[in-house]
Formats: sequence, C-alpha cells, structure tokens
Amino acid sequence: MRYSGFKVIKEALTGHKGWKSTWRDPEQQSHYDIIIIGGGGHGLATAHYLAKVYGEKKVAVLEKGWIGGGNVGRNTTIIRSNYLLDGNEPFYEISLKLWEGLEQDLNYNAMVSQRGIMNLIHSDAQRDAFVRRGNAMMLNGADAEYLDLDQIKKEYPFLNFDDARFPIKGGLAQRRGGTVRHDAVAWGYARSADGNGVDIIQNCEVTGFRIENGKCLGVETSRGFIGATKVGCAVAGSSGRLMAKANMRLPIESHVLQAFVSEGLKPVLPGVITFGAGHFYVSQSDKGGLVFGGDLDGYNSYAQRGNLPVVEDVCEGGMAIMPMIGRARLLRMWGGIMDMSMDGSPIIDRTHIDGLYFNGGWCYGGFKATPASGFAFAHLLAKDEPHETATAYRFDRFEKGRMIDEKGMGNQPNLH
Amino acid sequence: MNQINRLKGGQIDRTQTLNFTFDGKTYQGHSGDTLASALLANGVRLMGRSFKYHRPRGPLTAGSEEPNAMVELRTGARQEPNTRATTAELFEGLSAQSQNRWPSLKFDAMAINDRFSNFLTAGFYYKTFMWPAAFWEKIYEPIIRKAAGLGSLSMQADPDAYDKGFRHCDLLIIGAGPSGLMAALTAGRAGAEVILADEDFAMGGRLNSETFAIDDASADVWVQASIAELAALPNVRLMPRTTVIGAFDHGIYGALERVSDHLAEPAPGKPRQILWRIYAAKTILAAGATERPIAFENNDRPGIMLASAIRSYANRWAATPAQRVAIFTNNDDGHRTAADLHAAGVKIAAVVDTRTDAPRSHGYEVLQGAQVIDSKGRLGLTFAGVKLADGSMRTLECGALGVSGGWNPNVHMTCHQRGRPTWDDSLAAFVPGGALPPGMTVAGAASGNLSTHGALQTGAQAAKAALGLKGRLPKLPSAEDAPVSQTPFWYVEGCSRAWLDQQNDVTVKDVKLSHQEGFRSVEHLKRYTTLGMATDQGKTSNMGGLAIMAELAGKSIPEVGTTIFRPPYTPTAIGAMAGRIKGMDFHPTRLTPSHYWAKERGAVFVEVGNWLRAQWFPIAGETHWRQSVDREVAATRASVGVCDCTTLGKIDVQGTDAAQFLNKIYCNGFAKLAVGKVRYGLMLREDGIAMDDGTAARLEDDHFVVTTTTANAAKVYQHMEFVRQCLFPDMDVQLISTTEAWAQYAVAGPNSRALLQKIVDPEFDLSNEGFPFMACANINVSGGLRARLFRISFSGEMAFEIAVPARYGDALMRKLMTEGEEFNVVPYGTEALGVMRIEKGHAAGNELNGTTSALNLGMGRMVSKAKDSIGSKLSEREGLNETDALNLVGIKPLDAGDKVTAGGHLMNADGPVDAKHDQGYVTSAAFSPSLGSMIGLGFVKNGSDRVGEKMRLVSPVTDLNVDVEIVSAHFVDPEGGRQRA
Amino acid sequence: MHDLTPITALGGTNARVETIGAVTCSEVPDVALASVTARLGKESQTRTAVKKIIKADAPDVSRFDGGDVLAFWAGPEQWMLEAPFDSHEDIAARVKSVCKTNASVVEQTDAWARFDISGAEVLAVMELLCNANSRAMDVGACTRSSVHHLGCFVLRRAPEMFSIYGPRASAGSLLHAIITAMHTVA
Amino acid sequence: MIINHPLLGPRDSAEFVYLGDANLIERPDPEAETAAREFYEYAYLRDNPAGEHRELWFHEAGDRSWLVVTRNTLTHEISDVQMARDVARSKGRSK
Repeated sequence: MRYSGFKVIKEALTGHKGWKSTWRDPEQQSHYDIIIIGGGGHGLATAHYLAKVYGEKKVAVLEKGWIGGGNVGRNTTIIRSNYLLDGNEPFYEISLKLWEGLEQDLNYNAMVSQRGIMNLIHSDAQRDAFVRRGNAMMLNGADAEYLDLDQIKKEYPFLNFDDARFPIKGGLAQRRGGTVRHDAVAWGYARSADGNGVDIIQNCEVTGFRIENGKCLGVETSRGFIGATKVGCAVAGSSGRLMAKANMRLPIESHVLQAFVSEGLKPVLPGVITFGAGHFYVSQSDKGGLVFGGDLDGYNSYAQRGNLPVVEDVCEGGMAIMPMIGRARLLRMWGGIMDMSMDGSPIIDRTHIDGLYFNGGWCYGGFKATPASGFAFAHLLAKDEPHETATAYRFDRFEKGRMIDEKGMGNQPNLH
Repeated sequence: MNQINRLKGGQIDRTQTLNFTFDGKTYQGHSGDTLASALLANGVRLMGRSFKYHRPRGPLTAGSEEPNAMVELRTGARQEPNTRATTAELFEGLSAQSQNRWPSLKFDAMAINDRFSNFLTAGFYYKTFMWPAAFWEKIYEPIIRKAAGLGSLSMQADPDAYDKGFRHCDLLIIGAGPSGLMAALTAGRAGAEVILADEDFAMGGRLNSETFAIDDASADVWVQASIAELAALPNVRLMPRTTVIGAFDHGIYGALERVSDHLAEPAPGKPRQILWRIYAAKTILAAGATERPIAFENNDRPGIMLASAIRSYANRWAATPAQRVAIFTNNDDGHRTAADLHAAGVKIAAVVDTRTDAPRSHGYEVLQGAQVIDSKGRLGLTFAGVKLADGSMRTLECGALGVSGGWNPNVHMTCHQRGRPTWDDSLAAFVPGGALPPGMTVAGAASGNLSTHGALQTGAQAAKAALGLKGRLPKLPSAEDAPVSQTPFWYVEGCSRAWLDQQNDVTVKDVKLSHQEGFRSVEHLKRYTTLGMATDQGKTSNMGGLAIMAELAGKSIPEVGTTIFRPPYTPTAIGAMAGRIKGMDFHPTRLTPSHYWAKERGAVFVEVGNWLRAQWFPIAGETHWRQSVDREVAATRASVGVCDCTTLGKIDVQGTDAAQFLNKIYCNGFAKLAVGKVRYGLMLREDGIAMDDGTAARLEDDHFVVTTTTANAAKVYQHMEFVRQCLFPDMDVQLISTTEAWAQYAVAGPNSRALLQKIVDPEFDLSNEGFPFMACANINVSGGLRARLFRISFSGEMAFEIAVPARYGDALMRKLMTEGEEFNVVPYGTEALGVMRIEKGHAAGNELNGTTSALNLGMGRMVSKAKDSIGSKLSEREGLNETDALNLVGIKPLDAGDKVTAGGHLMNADGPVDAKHDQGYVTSAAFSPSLGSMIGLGFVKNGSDRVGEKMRLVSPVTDLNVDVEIVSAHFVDPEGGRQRA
Repeated sequence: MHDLTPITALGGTNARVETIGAVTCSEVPDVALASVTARLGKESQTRTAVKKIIKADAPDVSRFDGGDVLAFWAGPEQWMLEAPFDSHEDIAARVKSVCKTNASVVEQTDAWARFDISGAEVLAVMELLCNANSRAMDVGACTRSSVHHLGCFVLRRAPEMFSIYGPRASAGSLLHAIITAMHTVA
Repeated sequence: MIINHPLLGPRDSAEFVYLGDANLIERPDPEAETAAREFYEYAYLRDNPAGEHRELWFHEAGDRSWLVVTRNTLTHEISDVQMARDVARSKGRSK
C-alpha cells in the first residue's frame, strides 16, 4: 500500500477501512539466508537495504520484544555529520545523505527536519578544536559554518549573554543537521523491509548461537532453532549480553544515558543547540517539547533508568546557557542502554566465527548513524567486505593501535 | 455576590477575598481556593483548549492529574506555561491567561482542526507531507510547529532562585491522607525520624474532600489533630506543598517543595522552590488513588468531570461547576458525589448507573442499567444523552456531569525502578507489584485499600513493618469501611469520538485504528497515537486505552501490560532541577593568589577551567589586546616578566618508594634524579597516549613535588591514586594535593635572577653555579618566609618559579613589581605565556589532545625501554609507530603578513585539497613578536623529515588558504642557551 | 620576621563575618593546618605521634579530637592537624619533628579556607549546603562533603556550630553558597 | 545510588568517580612473552555482564579511597564493597 496525501483523504472519506497492518506478523521459516538479530533502527535498516539494494530474498529480523523498542525508541532524535576524524566523517556524511532521501526511499514520513545544529564555543582551545573539525567536515564534502559571537546573538538571542560563567565566543554550525521523528524511522524501515519480503518476527528472543567447527549455523530462540547462512547482530546496548552467548568479549561496556522532555511549548528553538561548557544539548520537537540530554550516568548498567545527579547536572547546563527555560517543566526522563566502545566509535565487522557478523558499539551516536549503519552492515553481509565508508570500524583496531577516538578519552568508555 | 456557583461550607477562608484575573477579566475568590475552584465558583467552566483539535475544555479533575485546565500563570518574566489551574493556589492579584488558542479562548480559529478531525487521525502525518522533499522544513513543518505546543515561555531569564537541599530520615511517607497520617503518627510516636510529604497545600488527602466521620466527628477534626500532634514531634518533619517526584536507587527520593508558588512572588532572598534529595532508610507510599473516567461520545466538554472531582470542589472548596449536575457511574462511589451535592443544595439531574442493581436514592432519580451516550454544548455541557436500560433514549439537562469508572491506585512510584504492577481482579485495577523499589511499602488506597478504615489500618501496619516495631497495632480511630467492588466498564459500546486522552485528543477510534495498522503492543499504541504522552502522563487516560487494546487483541489487560512509569511523578520546573547552579554560579570560581592585585592593575581575565586567570595587563594607550600581549612578550624576553602559575596542579609525593612510584607513572625515568633537581615528565595513559606532562622536583630523597597541567590536575591525581592503591599497593608512597596551598609565580627573562636576588634571602646562592637550570630548593624570602624555588622555564628564557604560602602571594607579587621597577618588570598573562611557549615549541593542552603519543610529540625516545611504566607496553602497537606518523613541527607563513590558523589543515603544496590528501593540522597559533609574523605548532605526517618543506595551510571554514613552511617547533633559541644562562 | 603582609582567602585583611537571621557565618583565617599520613607499616607510630601532638587519641574515622591543637580524620591513616596560626605557623615543621620518618607531613594551611557557621537555625542551613547528615552528626564528628560542587570538610564543633573547610581559591564561591542558604532559612 | 564505604558507611555515589571493571587491578606482567596480547585484552576487552559486576569507584569528594564495588547492573543492587587496596593485595599485587 502506498501512502500519500490523496490516500489519507480517500480513507478519511471512507471510514478508514482500507488501512492495512503496517507490517505482517509472519510465521518464522526454518532457514534464512540472513538473520538479523535486533529489530531496532539499525537492524531494520539493515534488512531494508539488504532487500531493496542488495536483492536479498530470504531475510529475517528477530526481535526479542516489539520492534523499535530499543534506543531508536528513546533518544534525542538528532542527526548530524559533524565529525572530526577520517574514520568517521565520510560514514556520517553518507548517513546524512541517506536521511535526506529517506522519506522518498521508504514512502514514510519520518519528519527529517534539517533545521540545523549549533555547537557553542566557550574558549580559545575549544574554538581551535571546532575550527579543525569544521575544516575536516568541509574537506570531506560536508557543510560547516563558523559563527562569531555577533552571529550567534542574532540567531539565538535567548541564550545567556549576560551573566554566563563561561561566555559564548562563537559556534560551529551544520545547517544540514537536525532531527527526525525517531519511532517513525523504525516503523518506516520495518514497513519497507516487510514490503520487500523480509520476515519481521517480534517476541522472538535469541537464546544462543549454534556454532560448529567455527561456523555459525543459526540461532536458538524462544521460538526454537532457526537456521541461517549468515547471522548479523545489531543489538547495540545489549551487545555484551548477546555476544557472550558466542563466548565473545567485546571492547564495549553498557552504560545508561538519560534523556529528557519538557511539557509542550510554543516554538522556542529553531534547531539543535549544544552547550560547550557543560553537559547539555537541546532541540524542540514538532509537538513542542524541549528534548534534551547530557552526559552518561557513568556506571555500567542495563537498567534503562538513571539517577538524580545526572538529571540535575543536565538541567544545570540548561539553565546556565538558556535561563529562560527555568519555568518550563521537565515532563519525563528516561534511560537507554548504550554500547560504549573503547574509543567512542562503532564496530561493523565480521567476527572470528564464520557466518557471524557484528554491528554495535554506537555509544550515544547510534541514532544519526541508522541509515549508514544499515547500509554498511547490509553491504558487509551481502558482499562479505566492508563498505567503503566503514573500513575503519574493525575489531582489530584496538590490538593494532588504530583507535578512532574523537574525544581523545582513551580506553575509558564512560568518557566518550 | 458574583461567585454564582459558590456553596456553603468548605475549607476556604471567606474572611479573605482575593482578586484575580483570567484572560483579563477580574474575579474574586478566597484564600484556600485553587484557580480552578475559584473559576468554577464564578461560573467559569471553559479554561482551555485541547492540543490537536482545539476543542473547548474545562477541568476534568481537582488535582495534579489534570489534563485540560492548563493556563499561563503570571506575566512578564515569571510567566509560567501549562500550569494546572486545579493545583494553582489563589493569591491576591493572580493573573492567568488561557493558552493554545487564537485569537481567544471562546473563538479559537484553530478549532477548525476539529472539523477535519477525520483526516487528522492517529499517525496521519507519517503518511503524507512527503512531496516534494524540501517542502517539509519550509512549508509543512512550520505550520505544524506553530499549531502545536501548549503554553508559551516568556523568552526571558527566570528571575527566581531555586534551592537544593538534602534530608535524611528513617521513614519517608509519601502522601498525607488517612494512611499517610496514620503511618506518620505510628512512626513518629515511636521516635523515628519521619518525613511526611504531600503535594497538596493542605494535608489530609481525600479526607479534605469527603464528608466522612472519624471517631464520631468530622474527619477534619481528626486530620487537624493529627497534624498538630505530628508538628509537635521534633523527630517528624511535615512537608506540605512537596511532591515526591521520583524513587531513585537505594532509597534516594527527589522531592520538590513549592516554597513561594502560592505568593505573587518570592520574598527577597527566598527561593521559589526547593528540590530536596531525601535519603530514606524506608519509605511508605501512601499516594492514594485516582478516579478513572468512562469514555463515551463527546465526553470532553467543559462541565464533564470526574465525579470525585466535583465532590472535592463541593466539599472542600464550596464550589460547583453548575447548579444542575448529573452523574454517570458504574460503582457506588459515584453516588457519594450525588449525595453530597444534593445535601449542598445542588440539583441532581439524575444518577446514570450502568448497573441494573444500582442503589436507589430518596433525594434524586437513579437510572439503573443506563449509559450516557452523548453530550451537547459548544463551550460547556448543556445536555447529556442517556440510553436507558430498556433501550429508550432520554436527554438530561445539566451543566455538569460527574463520571466515575472506579479508582486506580497510584502505583507510579512503585514502578520507578522498572517494576511492573499486578492486576487485581476484584478492583479491576493495577495494584503495586512484587518488585517495589527496595525499602518501599505501600499503604492505603495506593495499595488497593480504598476504604478509610483500610487506609488507617494499612498505614499503621506499614509504619510498624517498616520500622520493625513490635507489639500490637495502635488503636485505630473508627472510620467508614464500605466494601469496594469495581467491575470494569471502560467505554460505552459503539462510541467513536470518545476521548481517552483529553489533552492529546486521543479517542477510542484512534486506538482502534492503531490496532488495525499493527501497532498492537502497548508501547506501539502509545507512540503511534500519543496516548498518555501529554503533561498528565496519562494518569486518567492510560487504563482506558489499555482496556480497549486488550479487547481488540482478545487478551486480558494484564497480558497487554502497561507502559513504563517514569519520573517525575508530576512535571517539575527545570529551574528547580538546577537550583543555584546557574549564571555566574554555574561552576565555582577559583581565584589565584594574585587575583585582587591583578584586578587593581586592570587585568583582563579569562576562564581556564574553573580558574579565572589574568589574560593580559593593558596599560594606558593600548587599544587592542595584541598591543598588550606583544609588549609583555617583548619585555619579558628583553628583561623580566612575572606570571601567576598557581593554577598548575601540585601534588606532594612522599615515601620511601616515591621515586619508584614516579618511575611507574612517567614514561621517562626518575629513579636517578638527584635531590635538589627537577625533571620534565611525560605521563602516558595505559593505552600509550599522552595523558599529561609536567615536572617533578626532588626536594628530599623521599619527597617530590609533581606539577600537572591546570586542566588535568584532578584527573592526574585520581590516576596516581589508582596506580598507588590498585596497582602497587605495597609501595610506600603518600599523595596529597597542595595546589592551592602555594602561590607560585614564574619569573622569566634575562633579569629574572637579578630580580629574585632582591627577594630571596641572601644566604641562598642563585648564581648559575649555585642554582643551575633545573635546580630546586626550599628557601626563605623577604626576611625569613618559607618558600620554594624551581629553576624551570616554559618561556625559553632564564626563568624561575617561586612559591610562598598562598596568603602571602598577594604581597609577594606586589614586592616583585616594586623591586622589579629598576628592570622594567612586567606582569604577563596567559596570552603572553602562550605566545612564548609556542615560540619555544613546548607542547600544551592543544597538543596533548588525548590522541597524541610520545612519538607524535617528538618525545618517542623518552619512553624508557629500561623499565616498566604505565602505557609503555601499548605504545608499542603498530598503529602508533607507523612511518608516516604525525610529528610535532613548527609552521611559518611564507608571506609574513599571512595568517596561521589553529585548526587549519595542511596539504601538500601542489596536491589536491581534500580529506584524502590531508597531511596534518595546526594545533596552536599566535603572532610572534620575536619573529614578526604569525607562527604555529602542528602535527604533520612524517613531519620530522619534512622540515623545510613548503605546504599549503587551508581552513575553509574560516576561509583561509596560505602557503607555509614546515620548520622546527623551536622558533626561539633552539639550542636552549638562554634558559641555561 | 619577613615583611610580607598576608590576606585572607576572601582577599581582605580582616575576617568577614555575616549574620542573617539567626545564623552567623565567620571567616576563620587564623588556623594552621598540616596533613599527616602514615608511612607504610608505620601506622601505629603515626598514631602515637598524633596522640603526642594533640594530647588525645588519634581520632577514629569521621571524628576529630584534641584541644588547642586538634586532629580530624581525613582519610585512611591520614589526619589533618589544626592549630592556632599565630603560635603554629610552622606547624608542618613541628609535626614533622615529632613524626620523623614515620609519616609524610604536608603543610596545608593555605590550601583551605575555613568558615564557622553558628546559630539556632544552623541545621537548616547545613541541609541546604551539603548531603552530610548534619542532624545525626554529634559534636566531634567530621566528614568530607560537597558544597555546590566544592569538596569540603565539615566538622560539628558544638550543637549549634559547624566548621566548613573549603578550597581556598574558591572561598568566594563557598561563602556565596553559605550566604544564599542563610537567606533561604532566615 | 548509595555506596556503603567500608570505612565511612553509606555515601552518595555522586561523591565518587567511576572507572570501570575491577579487572583493571590485574595489570599484566609487562615482562611476559605474551604481554602485548595480554595488555590489549586488559585494556580493551570487557565481560560487561548483565548482572553482578565488580567495579572500581574513586571517592573523590571523600577520603580518596579506591573501592571495589560489587553491583548488579540490572537492578543496581550493591552486594559488597571493599577497599581496592585490600583487593589488590589479595590478588598478589605488591610493588
């Protein structure tokens, strides 16, 4: 079924009887060419590109709960490609390009909204680092713009220019950055994958891998064994738990990241703003809520909830940079589990087990990467070689000393 | 009397009449009123508009669960959007405006959406607005954004202050209704430290809204006596107007106290609100229950309210939404409202009870087995359409309709640690489940004990259990113990535009469509329809949606499950979560010992971490910072300059194994450093990347003073403690930070020795032989004051760092300036410091950026192979030792007038300019007065072998493209003769 | 005698005193401090030395004891010694002469700024400042805590008097925090 | 969260800085033949369990002790807290 304005009008006039289920609820088959574990954004995107771009016919996505229930269902919805390092920037730029054509590709309005992202600068050293980053972006073909204080004042008159402890000195903008309606990303990919023949099997938990002679033959699930020629894992947040079933230890820790939304407000913020002297970033959803976040709670956790100190820390950052939000109310806080990798960058790679592939370690940058991650993982699964934008995302980079460390924090995941 | 719907009695203070305005019109209410009760008393039912269809709305509830009656409270910078009229206490001069309507509440142009509601069903926006792609941001989205949102921010800084505080207790009791009060009495009398918190301004909970008797008197008597007894106990703290917002790990609760919200503005120096962090050994949740509505066609008109809310308005606030009221109920509780209103003189149009065996009344008509199936009234209810048991229709004229579908225990806080509630068939409701937050028990209506007696009894029991008190229960006051039976009745058969979520405009039809389209899990339902995502977090709407979903899926409600309950319990001002930590108090400010002197000198300050440091010291006639900085550099290199470098971290390292310890934390060797000598040290992380650098001075055989960079002081100290306690626990070494104990000044330049000789007591020999480069000593200055002297140089000049106890730092600086007059001494700031270190080629924070190794920094050979140190092993990895690894170099423009920009990238002179051909980048840049051009430091691939090469420096983001030459990083005195002079 | 004139942590020549409502906050500059940390295996010798100096047993975890010269617990086998400045400006040297090589002694006099807060409402002020359970602290109790992100020592010297030692460079921020809390309580 | 410090009793975790897996105490022998591989695994690979996790916390705003805390990563329940120095010694670490 094709969605369109015309279709919406037609259905409205005929009692909405014609809307069909957005995806099927298929019975699983005994064997697939490719099984994707994880019905989140990355897994569903992988399935979409496998079916649509790489022509794979027998693909299944196995989801423990309901699709879109992981981090794609709880994040701060930001997209951007403002990365510094060569290992990252081309990948995130491809991602941004895929976002730009997503709705037409999927025939689903995920509300990709390129209202821009602004990183505020508060010190000379920070300015030097952001100039370097802006240059890296432009040299990679992405857009970047350096703004001085006067330009910031003009565009964001409501920021704290009067009594800031760390005065704003400028900013690095990426005008093509923005936000996307996060749930719709999962639903749109799921609908498209389903339409292209992918079996999306919900409430199907993978309980183990069947590995014989160093080869993965399929997965044990809560619904029984399902065979597969190739198995791709895309369960960021729970990678440690899942890969332990294949006896793998990963360069990853699971951490909780909280995010927040305020009550609905009439439009206040044009785009995304990040505070450079505290842990705070914010945008405003189309519904009017301020969607904001900050730092990790900082300790290993699979609990999907956080604690007060970080809530306060984030709100302190918000009040420092934007004191007009003091009387807006925090409506809801939630916690997602992040695959925090040892250098802050992801992994899309084969494992040492034949037929078993891994996609994870997204830290808290996973949402913006969804299309490229899906595309690159699909490429890897279909062609058995890394996509050209993801060649650096290998397991062995740590042993070889080729880390991709944007923040320069080293092997301490909670600092990335 | 213009309060046409004011009744007799109630808990309002009629001696205090308060004037207030709503949408510019003036009304009167009384002390004790909420904005909603006062408006209802004045005959105003219409208070807001819904989110999507802009339907007219009045209050649904009388409490914090309110979805509809939201206003912008106050004006100017204190304007506060989305404030619930049902909880806003009335004060003299209160001003409220309706929101999300244009041009007025009564005539809202956006209400046209309601006409098109058939097109605007759940999730319609996912299916359209896609063509052409560029139209989304430009056309569709701006329209949607403008229409969306609720209230407005003032766009001005919040003028009020907020505090944070910390309280500890043996027992936290959340809710001061009958169970909470009884629990507090039980625990308080036993001597426990008790905190009793309630979101309402009047403690008593539901008892304030009922006409029950306790111990043969009005419940109010017992409530007031209980509060008085508790207030007199020193171990009990009563916290009214305090909402416990969340149950966090290990008995930590967040609680918001509204200190001044009932006043026009906070008193001077007082906060608006306080966010308390309560550390509770045990907790009793006595949060009561929330009545649930029944969905029927057009059930959202102003005047249609929860039956218990109408009862609250009548009994507590002596207000009725109308003079003629009908009730629609499926349980006995709805009849209480009818009885109380009837007794207060309000006409009861009828009680419509879905049950065929509903109790009769002598005072008014009860329609057994009947259902309300529709309503009328554009801006407020006028008629309710009723389908009688025999299938015939009847129209009831009424200005208000009280709806009761039974009660839901307020289980929210029991689920804040992701526990799930369990289903109680006898109540047809969720009750607290097994996995409560540790330390929490639940009492009263929140635990499903809906009678007053049950509340008192479970309150007392919970307190005893929580504190482990022995013995029998205290004698409970006698109270009603009516049996409670609730059978499910969620919606009227056949309804379609029957509202579940009144704020977000989610109807029964939307839930059905969601199911039809495959959004069948409870989380999908919520996200697709937005059910329960409004500011009331679905407190009155979620159950109805779940019930319908369960029915469509052919499952039971517990099988469908609930969405996750998340903090905060009610929305909380962001300002309160930040407290005093904002503005100039966002971070503490650290002042250097010479700060007050520097301020007198007119220094310009800069934030360096939490420190404020003098950036430069302008003198008369200087109009541009470069003039000051160039002068400071030139004067220092020509004669002598002084800079406050107290901010560098100083860690005192003592013990018999101190040298061995430093051998571990620095990649270069320290074991053989002689007493009285200083050595530069490079500290690596275990992954082989540079962490920090500094010096270590050996004052005695078993005593070193280590310096760190300003930025990394805390991190380095933590790392050193890790190495000491976790890796080498038997080393005899003790660490303590002494950063702030000493005022430390760099005295640099060819005349630095001459100047210091006037300060340092004469018995100390400062000659090059007596105190050579990299010497250190404990000395005395100025006639006997203990001090430390280090001969180290960051500028490349002959230089010393001198340290005295911080309290004497101000005086020492003044003395250096006075004694230095004959040498034309200058103070210099961080800018000149930076210029001189770039000229000298010293790496600093911009170079030690967390990705650079010793090799990159040109110190690869410093990593000792003769010993083990942190980071040495992993620095051997191939990726960190490639032939084209980045090396630190100097960068000079070919044309001295050209700019060198930090953050610029270096490209081969003739090659393409793109990321693939990137050769490196500039880390630091400055104008060098010594060279007369800008210069830079940077990293270039294989840079050590490329000195002399011409390259191209590009910075597209700042529009720069110049030709440069790669040179040695040591621009000034590369042989180091000056610092050794 | 040297000729350098000291200033207080707040930059003045005299100690600041602020009274708001029933609470008074006084800057106390005239204290000398030195940390004493036992060398490995010399714990009992160090305790003996501390005892000799303060004329009381070396205080246990989270306690302080002594008279004119007083010690408070600062960490495992670590104490901070506190004495009148005028008579003990050379506190580190004097302590070192008692401890010899049994302990590492470091002058801490000017690492800290001390504020004494006293009055009937002092507990209400304390609970706005830090998470220490100040109501449960008896006289003689001390603890480390954070006041508006500043690491501090808190000592209960009398039922209605607490001392807060905060980092000297941030004395202004610490005083500001104390005074805003005093206004809230007043 | 509340960490029950072996010396100080219950303390708010906000006073602590978190490092990670307590295996970081077990730094490999740099002289071993397989040191390169062992250091890689030590520095980069983690069990990352969903359940009981032994981890290092530094009492920065307290007594500066490093602690080994045993905490359940699913529930955050803390079942054991020890001084890291004692743990290190029990693992045979010395000088």
